[in-house]
Amino acid sequence: MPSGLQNLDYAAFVVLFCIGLYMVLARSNLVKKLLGLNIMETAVFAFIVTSGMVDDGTAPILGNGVAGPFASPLPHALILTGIVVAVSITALALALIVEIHRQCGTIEADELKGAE
Amino acid sequence: MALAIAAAAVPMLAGVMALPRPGDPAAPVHARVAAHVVAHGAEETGAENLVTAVLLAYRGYDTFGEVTVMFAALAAVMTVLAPRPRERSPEPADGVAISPVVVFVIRLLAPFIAAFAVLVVLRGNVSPGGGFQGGVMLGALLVLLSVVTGRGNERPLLEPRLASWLQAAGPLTFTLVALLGFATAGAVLALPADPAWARGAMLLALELGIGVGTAAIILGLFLQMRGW
Amino acid sequence: MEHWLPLVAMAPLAAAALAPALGRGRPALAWGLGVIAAAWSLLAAVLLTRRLVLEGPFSYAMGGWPAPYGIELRFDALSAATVFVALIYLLVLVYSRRYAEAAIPAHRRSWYYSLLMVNLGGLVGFVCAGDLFNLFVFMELASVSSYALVAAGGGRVAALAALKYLLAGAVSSVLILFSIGVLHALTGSLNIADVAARLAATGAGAPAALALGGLTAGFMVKAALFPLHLWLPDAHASAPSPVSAILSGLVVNIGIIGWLRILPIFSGLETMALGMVYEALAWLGAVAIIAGALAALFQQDIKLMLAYSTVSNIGYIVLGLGLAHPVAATGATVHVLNHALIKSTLFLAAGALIHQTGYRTLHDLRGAGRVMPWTCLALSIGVLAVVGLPPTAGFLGKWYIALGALEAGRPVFAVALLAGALLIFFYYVRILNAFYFRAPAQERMLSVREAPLSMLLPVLLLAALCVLGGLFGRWPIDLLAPLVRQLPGGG
Amino acid sequence: MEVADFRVVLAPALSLLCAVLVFLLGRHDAWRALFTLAAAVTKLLVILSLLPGSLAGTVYSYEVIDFPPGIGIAFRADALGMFFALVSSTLWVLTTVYAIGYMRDRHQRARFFGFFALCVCTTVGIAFAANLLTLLLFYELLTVCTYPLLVHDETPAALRAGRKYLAYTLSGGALILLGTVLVQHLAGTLSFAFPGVLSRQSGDAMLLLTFVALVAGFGVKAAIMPLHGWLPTAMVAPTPVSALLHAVAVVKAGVFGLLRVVYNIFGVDLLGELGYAPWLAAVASFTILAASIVALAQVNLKRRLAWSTISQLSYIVLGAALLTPLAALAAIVHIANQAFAKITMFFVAGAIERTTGRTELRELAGLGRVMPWTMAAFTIAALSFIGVPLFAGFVTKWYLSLGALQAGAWWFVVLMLASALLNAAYWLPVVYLAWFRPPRGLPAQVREAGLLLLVPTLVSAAYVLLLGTTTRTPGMPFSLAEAAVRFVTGM
Repeated sequence: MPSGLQNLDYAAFVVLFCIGLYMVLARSNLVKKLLGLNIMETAVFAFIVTSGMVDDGTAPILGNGVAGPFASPLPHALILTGIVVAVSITALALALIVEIHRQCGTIEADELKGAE
Repeated sequence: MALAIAAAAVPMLAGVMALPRPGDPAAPVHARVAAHVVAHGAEETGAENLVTAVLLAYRGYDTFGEVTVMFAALAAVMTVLAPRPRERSPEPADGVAISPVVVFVIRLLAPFIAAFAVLVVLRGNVSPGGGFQGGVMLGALLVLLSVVTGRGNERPLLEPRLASWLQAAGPLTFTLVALLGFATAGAVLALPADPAWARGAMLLALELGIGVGTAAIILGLFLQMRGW
Repeated sequence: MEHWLPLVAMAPLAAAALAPALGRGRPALAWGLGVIAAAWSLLAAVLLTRRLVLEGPFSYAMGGWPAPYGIELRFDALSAATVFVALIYLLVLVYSRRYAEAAIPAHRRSWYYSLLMVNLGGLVGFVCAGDLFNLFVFMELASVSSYALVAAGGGRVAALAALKYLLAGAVSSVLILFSIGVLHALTGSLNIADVAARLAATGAGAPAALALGGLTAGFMVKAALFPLHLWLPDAHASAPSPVSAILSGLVVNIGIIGWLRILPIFSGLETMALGMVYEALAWLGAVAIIAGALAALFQQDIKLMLAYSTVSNIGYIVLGLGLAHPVAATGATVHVLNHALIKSTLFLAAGALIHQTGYRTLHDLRGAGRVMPWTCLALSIGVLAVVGLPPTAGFLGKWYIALGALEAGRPVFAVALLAGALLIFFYYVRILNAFYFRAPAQERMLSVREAPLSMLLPVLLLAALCVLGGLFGRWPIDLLAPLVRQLPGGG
Repeated sequence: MEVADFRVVLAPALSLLCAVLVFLLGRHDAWRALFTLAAAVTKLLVILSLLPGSLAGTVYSYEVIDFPPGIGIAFRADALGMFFALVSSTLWVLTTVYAIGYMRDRHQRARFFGFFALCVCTTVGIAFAANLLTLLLFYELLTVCTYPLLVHDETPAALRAGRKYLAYTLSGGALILLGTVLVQHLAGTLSFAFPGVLSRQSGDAMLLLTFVALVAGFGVKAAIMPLHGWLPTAMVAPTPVSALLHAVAVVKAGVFGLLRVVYNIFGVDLLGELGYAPWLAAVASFTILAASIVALAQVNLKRRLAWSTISQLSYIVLGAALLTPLAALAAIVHIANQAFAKITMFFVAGAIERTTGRTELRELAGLGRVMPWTMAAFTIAALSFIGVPLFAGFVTKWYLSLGALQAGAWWFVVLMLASALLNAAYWLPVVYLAWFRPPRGLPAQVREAGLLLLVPTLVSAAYVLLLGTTTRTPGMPFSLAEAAVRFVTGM
């Protein structure tokens, strides 16, 4: 099994993921919850892209004269789709927050809890 | 709360640590699919940019789903927020008045931004970029223009009727290309091998479809917020 | 023939894109497009299932690219659920025509139908996906449209419930994506069969266990298993009734079907991790049954009651799966299908009641039995089915899970299951009592007419299906037998 | 030998058809009365046509649907089933005539008669059930059908009684489901077989759990002492319902279920080995004595009838628990004796209530002079309960004592005497009051009960006499009971 230390960047993504999770769960302002969600998504995207990296590899674009090990194109394609999905969810969440603000006048989850 | 999340983090850390080292060429990530795509991607799909090859050819179905997700986001926002046609606010939103300097600079730069965006969309096959990236740029530009020229208020940049067709451009082009691929190459979303130009043309059509679709959706989202 | 497979999912999505454009001024056109798309999916699903029955599971390489490189769609016993999905969708769409006219403002209606079709496409695509990332994309399609559909009816509670649902769903999606990333890093490919083979070969330990944990947690949030179900009651109760029927009947099953789909990947994993997951699921399922039933006892709003009963029924399914015994697994898989039928009957009937009378609490709905006899008849049949009286569809699931619990040597689960069934009946007796044996509390109830035909026919048809699904339970069971065999512990 | 015969299904199907017709066309009384009567008579004829065959030992069976694969809903009319079906269908004819008279000016008659017919359809279904699952199916349906009858008056008291009734019977139903699952698990099959399906090697703990679950489940409806709470409060229902519930359908279904469990699931010799039977006998004897004592203290006529039913039912349970052929004969015969005697008394109670509006025992003074025929029937039934020779009750006590002696338990004979005395203690004062005391405060114009009420009362009283005297003549219910015993215990 590879020694513990060299997957440091994976560890960083996990920490980022947990920070995002904490924001979603602990913060009461709905927009901050959404920010936490985006942080979690970015952490996962970064993790997947890094898993496709290869030592001193170049971008997987075949031009004339470009050689050397290519980074794996698959994670990059996955992340493009992932980003679009994340954008869509954020757009919908913001729309809902606007709707909640218009209906309840506040976007603090604690106050809203009573209003239900 | 923090304790609970820390407790959740520990197994994640343990699992992630045991993963093969990122970057070492012997890792399984590069062995299977990636190796095949790198080796045969170009001649099988006709696109030098392998990421686009994966996106539009090998995993074209995912991208179809993804374009529909974006359309669904627009539909979702419309279902939640679309105001009634009658009460659309004709008077301009209470934004800050835009200084003529900004207006002049934007109008000056607009064509160049547009050109670059179109370039990114069309060159998606051979160089970094593609439908989504170009589409977003185009959308952003259109939004900027709507704000700057004040066209957003009395008459939207895009008539609603035309807008709804353009917004559906993404999924529709994909369906057409899929059926075309089915007719010519015998499998849904397949790229015909025989006429070399046909494959390039279909990829291009997909890129354009996605680009226009994305731009229209972003403009639609903005206009909708302003009440169109 | 198998070329129909990708078209089953693409057709509704294309129709969804067309709906707003065509239905600009006339939402009826968008509705028509929706019905055509649903009918097309149903027809294709029936043909595909017939082929499945005749020639066994088959798969389809999208774009002609061979399996590990391109995306492979897999149509096996699990994806036979498309028939149920398409059928229920067709009926819900027919039902929602009159309902939407009252509940959804005119200018948003064509978008509402477009979202419904996106949801249908997402569900069908999800069920037939044979590729991990494709599974994720179609799950997102179905989820995004569900979040918005909850808020489609407008109103303060709906918007808040939709946001809570969105946050819970998004967190679970991110977790699932993370696990898919881990599996990709481990094996290099995304095709489920391929990943399973390579994982068995390399036999990785900790990362595979992490991926299993992440996927299970993610899917169980989607399925609203007990501790993670807090978003479900408000979302399903405040959504418009046709949407609640789809949410409770179909979208909730994403978690279960997804989990069943990824299970073979981890069959190679050493039994300790897998055994622990099963044990946890069995216990959570048992607790969910009791908690869901208890929570429903104290509800006044009829749709909240039905939502909590969904939590309880998901508990049954998860308990059945958690027992890792072929008989219990048969019960669980059959209950997935039957529960979809039963829950959509109940929600549509309740929706018709609310649509006609405007009241939602049991106290106000008293005497509905006399005024709307046919709707209440369908609701009563649904009630008997959800309780699991023998001739109805609900009985099959409970019978096999209880039997499986005993055969697996865990009588305590059988007792928990039956206690749950008893609790469920008590709060349904309150419904029947209110409808038939109480004088109307609101005088307006006397002037209420029966639901319109376009809402009544789907409800009655679904009620009939609940009973027929029970009586002719043999076909779904034989259909699901191959799936159950390859589940771990499969006899 | 086994003969496949459609008539076995025709009998329950007939009353189902009648119920549907009544629900649909029940508006005008004439039609409705015609349907119910026609169905009742034809059903009796169908069952009578089966009688000669079953006397000769042939068993008619018919597999309806292979519902949960491998078990299926199937009917099998063996001698025991035939006996119970015969008793319940004859009584249904009488009760229908009586109900038409009794319910003339009551509200919601269509609903009443619809569920009335459904009840008997399920009772005959229970009688002809071929396996424990079909028995459970009709058992649960019986609960669902009797509930609307019980709460027919829709008064708060009726609803409370209904809720209590459901609470008891549904927990019973859940226990039976648990028992059924256990039997399927232990024995692999559910169909009733002689001598019994279970065998010793499946471990005593599981067997005990199965026995307790099944006996407690059926015991609820058989009103064994700790589980009898619902019966006295269910007196609030209209008299024909009490007559049907407490003499024919519900309680007999419970006792019949117990007989099936003792004879066809466990089997006489296995129970002998396991040693559970004495416990059941003890509970039954306790119920006989305690219920009779409580009956003494009752003031209302119908409540005294209820307690007397509880005590009488335990005769049958005691007969089954003694495990000897003669005791079995007594148990089976007592089903008929108790049914006819009890229904006569209920008819009398209803007639008195309709004509004089009195329900308290004190107010019955002097009714003998005013309503001679009704009170004559009452006296015959009372004498039968006390066990005076030439009346039906005596036959049961006689064979029960012989059975007890055969089992070597002499103290049961003492019990028989004690219960006879107790019966005398609470019936004779009423008879004395009715005949030998002057009527107090009776309105002048009170005449004999209407013909529609009187005729069924007299016919059932005649039956009580008939059963008491003609034990030897062939073709009479007694010989069928003997055939049943031969079949059940292989005498």
